[in-house]
Amino acid sequence: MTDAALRIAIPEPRPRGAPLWLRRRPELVLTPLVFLVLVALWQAVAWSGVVSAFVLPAPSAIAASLVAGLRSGLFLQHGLVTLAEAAAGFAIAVAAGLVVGTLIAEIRLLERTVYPCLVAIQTMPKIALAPLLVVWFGFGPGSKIAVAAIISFFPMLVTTIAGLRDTDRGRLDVLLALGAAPLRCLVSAKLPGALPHVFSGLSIAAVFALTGAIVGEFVGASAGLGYLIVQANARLNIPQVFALLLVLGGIGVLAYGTIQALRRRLLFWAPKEERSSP
Amino acid sequence: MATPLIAVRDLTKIYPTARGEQVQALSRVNLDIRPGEFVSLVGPSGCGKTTVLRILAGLIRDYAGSVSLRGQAMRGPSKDVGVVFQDANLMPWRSAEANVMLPVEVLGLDRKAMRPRAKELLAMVGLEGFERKLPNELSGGMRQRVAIARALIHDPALLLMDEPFGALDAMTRDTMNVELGRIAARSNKTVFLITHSIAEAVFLSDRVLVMSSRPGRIVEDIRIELPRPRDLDIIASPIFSSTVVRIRRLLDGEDATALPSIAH
Amino acid sequence: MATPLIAVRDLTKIYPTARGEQVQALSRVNLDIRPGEFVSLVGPSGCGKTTVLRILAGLIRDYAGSVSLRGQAMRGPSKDVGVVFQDANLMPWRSAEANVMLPVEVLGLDRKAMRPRAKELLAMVGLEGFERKLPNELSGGMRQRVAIARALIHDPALLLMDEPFGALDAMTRDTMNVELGRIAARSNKTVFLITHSIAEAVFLSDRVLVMSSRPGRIVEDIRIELPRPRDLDIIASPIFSSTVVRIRRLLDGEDATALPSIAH
Amino acid sequence: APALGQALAKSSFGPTTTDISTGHAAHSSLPRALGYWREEGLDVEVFGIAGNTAGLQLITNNNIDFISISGDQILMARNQGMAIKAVYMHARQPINRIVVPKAGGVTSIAQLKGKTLGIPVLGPQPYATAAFQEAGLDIEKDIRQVATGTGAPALLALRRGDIAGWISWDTAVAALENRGMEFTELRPSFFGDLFGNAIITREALLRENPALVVKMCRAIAKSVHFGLTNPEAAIRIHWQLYPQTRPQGGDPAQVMAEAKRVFLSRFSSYALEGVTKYGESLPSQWARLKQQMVAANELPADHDLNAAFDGSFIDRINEFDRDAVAAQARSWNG
Amino acid sequence: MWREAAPPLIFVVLLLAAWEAGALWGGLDPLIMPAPSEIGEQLVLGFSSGVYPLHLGVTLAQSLAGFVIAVAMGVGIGALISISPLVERTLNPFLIAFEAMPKIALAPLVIVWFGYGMGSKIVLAAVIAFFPVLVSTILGLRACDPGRLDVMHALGASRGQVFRMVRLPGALPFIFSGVNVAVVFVLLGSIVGEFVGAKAGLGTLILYANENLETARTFSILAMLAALGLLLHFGVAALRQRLLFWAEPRRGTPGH
Ligand SMILES: Nc1ncnc2c1ncn2[C@@H]1O[C@H](COP(=O)(O)OP(=O)(O)OP(=O)(O)O)[C@@H](O)[C@H]1O
Ligand SMILES: Nc1ncnc2c1ncn2[C@@H]1O[C@H](COP(=O)(O)OP(=O)(O)OP(=O)(O)O)[C@@H](O)[C@H]1O
Ligand SMILES: [Mg+2]
Ligand SMILES: [Mg+2]
Repeated sequence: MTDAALRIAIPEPRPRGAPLWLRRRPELVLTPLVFLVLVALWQAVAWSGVVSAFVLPAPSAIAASLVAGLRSGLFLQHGLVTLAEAAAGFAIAVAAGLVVGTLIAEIRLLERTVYPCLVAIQTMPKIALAPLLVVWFGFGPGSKIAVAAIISFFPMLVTTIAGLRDTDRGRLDVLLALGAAPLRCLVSAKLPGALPHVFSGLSIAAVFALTGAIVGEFVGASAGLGYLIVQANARLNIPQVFALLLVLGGIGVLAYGTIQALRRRLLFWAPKEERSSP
Repeated sequence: MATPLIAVRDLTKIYPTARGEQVQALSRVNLDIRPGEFVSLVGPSGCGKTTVLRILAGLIRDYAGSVSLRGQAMRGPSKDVGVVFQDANLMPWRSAEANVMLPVEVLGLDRKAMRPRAKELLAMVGLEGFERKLPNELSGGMRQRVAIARALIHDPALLLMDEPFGALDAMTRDTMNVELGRIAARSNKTVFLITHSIAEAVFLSDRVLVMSSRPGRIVEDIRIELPRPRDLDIIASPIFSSTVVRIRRLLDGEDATALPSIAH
Repeated sequence: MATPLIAVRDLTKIYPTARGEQVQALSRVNLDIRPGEFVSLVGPSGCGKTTVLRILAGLIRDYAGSVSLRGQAMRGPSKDVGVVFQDANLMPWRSAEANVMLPVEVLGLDRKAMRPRAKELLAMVGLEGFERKLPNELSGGMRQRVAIARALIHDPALLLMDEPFGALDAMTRDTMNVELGRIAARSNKTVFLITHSIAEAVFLSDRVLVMSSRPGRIVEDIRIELPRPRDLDIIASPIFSSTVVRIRRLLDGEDATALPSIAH
Repeated sequence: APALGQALAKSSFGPTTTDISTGHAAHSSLPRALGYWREEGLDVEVFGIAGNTAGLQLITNNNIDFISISGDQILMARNQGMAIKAVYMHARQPINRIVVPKAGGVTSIAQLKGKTLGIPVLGPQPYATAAFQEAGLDIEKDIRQVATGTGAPALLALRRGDIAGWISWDTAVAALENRGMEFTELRPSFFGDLFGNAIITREALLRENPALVVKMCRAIAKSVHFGLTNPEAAIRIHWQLYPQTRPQGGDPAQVMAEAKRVFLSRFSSYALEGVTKYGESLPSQWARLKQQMVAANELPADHDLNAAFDGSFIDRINEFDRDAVAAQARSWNG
Repeated sequence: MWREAAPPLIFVVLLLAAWEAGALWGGLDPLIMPAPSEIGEQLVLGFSSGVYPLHLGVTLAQSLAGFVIAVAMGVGIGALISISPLVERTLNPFLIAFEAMPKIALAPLVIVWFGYGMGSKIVLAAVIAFFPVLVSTILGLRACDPGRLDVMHALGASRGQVFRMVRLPGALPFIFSGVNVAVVFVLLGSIVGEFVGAKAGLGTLILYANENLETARTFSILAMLAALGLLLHFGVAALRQRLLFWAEPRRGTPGH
């Protein structure tokens, strides 16, 4: 047998040389790399002059604006306002989505009556609704929380219903055979079983709550990243608009990441992919 | 004679299928089970055994005919019943012990007081040391044993078991059989056992019901006249083997000769 | 003697658990299977049988020791293998027939040509008329039989079976045993069978491997000297029963006396 | 007029609002329906764009040729380095309004100290800032601003007393008056010195195709003249081209009366007062605007005003027969 | 059929009756909540004048196109991401960051790139609606039953085959919840796009009606939007019924 054949027969299990942390979490390098490539592309577009700098500012200008905003503490101060609004809206949406979703999934009559109504109501454009919400919830954070909650409620609702529908019959049988009350079935079998679905709702809602808070701020606010965006936009400070969008994107990634971390903790029992995929 | 604990009259069950057809699973099934009795149900795969058990457990409610529990028309599951399903049906998010404790929680019993019992039951089914493992960290047979322990934890008067020992090796199965016989006798439980092992049925039961397939009917009700308490030595007795052969013949159909069999 | 089809050397497998512990499932397992051989593996529940099978099927790759298939280091699943898992693992969205046809589609075989074979196999496992039913419209035993048919459809040279007949009644099981023996002999298949029935193992196998538990080790490799072809009458032969008793004793442990057993 | 069959030159115009109401007829429906653009050899597409910034972005990126936009935004854009220029002064008066409900009894801006005022959307309010400053108030500190949107939510906020007054624009105020709201308008003394908005284009376009500027704006000037002569005809024409802007149902006479109020709230600021030519602007108006913006720190003191406006097209824009247009307007029955 | 449709119909009729009563005698402010009869009248007027059908058509076309793109992209990118955890970890942050940015702020950019017509609205609608599909696809593909995967892996199935035959069908219950969310957000997206600037569509109608303080008309347009939403919703539900016949809870079992 030749050397080459031997080498084929006994393949290297893993590339050697790379440090362990890199092999474990290659994204720590890859993500910044992709980011740099994107920025380079962007900068190239900016230099080429295909798109006006007032529409798409150069990354360098955005970076400068970002650094200035972060240094002065302006972004942090307003970012916390937005974050608080989004978090409150998210919390309300999660609670309401779980409760209403459960009611709809459990009671067929509601599924056929209330659910379509909720779908219909959801189609109302939030921006059109926002001024009305201001009238109802006041000019303070209330209206922004309301927009955030309304936007993120729907993903929670839909995924809760889907999760409860996806209940494993066998597990439910165990409880039913014990004469368990509906609430007990819900708590001990259906809801834990629905968690994988609910987590997709949570992930979507976390990001949507953020956009909701911003939309609420667009309509009227005296603080928050949405307020800063409107101000910067009106003053034609487009680099700052993009810097703020980046900050928002960062918060979004953090929020999503938090939900995923929670998911890994709570779904420890879910079958691990790695186990069976060779 | 005491009133039957379970009385089934003319039970007929038809399943609708996704393609809009109908499958008749049971046709005019009649059976009585008296309190304290140990009754086994044997029959070919797909004949409707699980369907009968699910109806007795109160999990299927759209059937024709009547089912009564303790003289009253069956209106759903009862708390004093332990069920072992054909699949283990464990909650994957609960450890072995927490799975066994599930009925305790559902029935609102004293958790603290019951925890030692859960440990005992797990030890009885040979799972000492595996209390804190999750279901997907257990082997198939281990999962089934957890399910058996779960059915026993609340000491139900009626046990419904659907092939509880199907995934167990010969030795464990023997141990479990003896254990089950002992538990049933000691606490005077009523047991309804579905099994594929004729020997197991004969060894454990007061009566063995033989079911035919498509549609499922009970074709014979055989009283096992072996003395109690029974131990494994009884297998050597002529009554034991003749009963096994008789049931085997019933299952093979009228025209079949009594073939030797690998599986009893 | 031909080179072994499968050669396992010092196979050791440790599972990590959710709680950060480690479970040693296998410890220095050695085994050889020659082409055309029928080898059974028996052992107590939880001893590591399924783990061995999953490694042979190429589904687990983080183990210590070496596994080679046809003289080459195992590098993952091979197309010429049919596996019956401990659970039926059917696709709930496919009808029984479509489930059986799955390997045909995966391996890119001629669907039209294979469809009659799928029907035949379903008939062989006693599921004529159930071709278009969905898995959740079948009984437990029926599902398992679909899984057996699925493992056979592409006529693999190597069959790995994990308690394929666990959910089957005695009669169906006998039929399936005889059928499996016939298929293996006719097409000279190599079969690796995990079973809980010692009688079944002895009846079908050229060799029976006996495994001990925690950690799993192969404690005995028993050649079955019964003539081939075998039919059910062989059960009456003294070699058959003595072999069964011998394995049984091995499993019960050194200190155990040969107890009578309900389950073989 | 171009010969028949001659291809029309494509161009585009963007009112910086998505609500192209009858008040915007002069640069949307009228020049098109009356064929004024076509007579100039133009095929003009009209885009409603949400907001001044979006309009400026699209114009600098060559997506649109002309937009109408407020004076302060022009100066701010120039200051940011945008190569745009005003070519035609459209609204000769500020289109902004500071209004309070008549019933409230407020008659001067100074009385608004400490009150909550509504604005349609967030953003800088140069006109209001200056007006409050004149009254000795700091708009940031001495009053509270809340965004109410336009239309029903604003009316509701006024009715419920959530806001003591409203800072908005002419057509939006007229719409509330149509719903029975009676306002007192509070004007600063410099109201007459300012202007509302102008039509701008890119400097490059100005260089390469000055004729287009004349053609585009002449049609608009004719439309203004038409509309001022016969508002009802102009409104009907607008409704024909933009049927969605016509209120549905109601008494036709009342609907027309209400539409006229909205129409005139804007068109009256197009009227020739103090000047003789459409589009003409007075340097004092620009200077006054700059002064105000410098005071508000929106503009550096050395900002070059002359670069913002090019009045060289005004004469040619006004080369049309006003009487003929007026006659056409008076005799219009569509 | 009738038995299925009756409860929702009765419910809606009761709801409208209560609303009408509230408007008549309950002192509902017509500026906030006009009576259903007035809204109905506006619908009739809008349809008879031909204004509504045109704009309804535009929004419907935009939304349908956006919906198809959103679902295709969501499932497509989700699939790509699920193939390798590396792709997911590398790509996901960008997708999430992008999704967290308010699309209105990006609107001028979208108009620059996709034009002033339906194109930009379709893009905005698709971009907003795609995220729920993406997330649910990723999590659905990940929640795959390991036993079923074993069957495929043991046959040496290719990634594509595993995806097509096991992962995707298994993920359908998840994907459908993403699609159900997308139904609503695609409408919101095209309306947002129209708010930013458009010649036609229900969003532009809302702006006019709102500015004119024609609240009943605003509600009549919202009603059309809701009808579109329900149309899509029930369309998706019907599709779900067809594709997920195997996952529907069997009848004849208690617990409901
Ligand atoms: N949900 C269902 N829908 C349609 N048909 C069903 C359903 N459940 C069971 N059946 C059919 O009813 C018959 C009896 O099924 P059952 O599960 O009771 O059999 P069983 O005797 O328990 O079989 P096994 O020994 O294989 O478990 C079978 O033919 C099966 O196909
Ligand atoms: N994924 C896993 N994680 C952790 N431990 C595991 C896992 N799978 C199996 N084990 C452990 O490995 C041991 C062997 O399991 P295996 O499934 O191979 O047993 P088995 O011989 O097939 O048993 P049975 O006859 O009951 O199916 C058991 O103790 C089990 O708890
Ligand atoms: Mg069964
Ligand atoms: Mg196993």
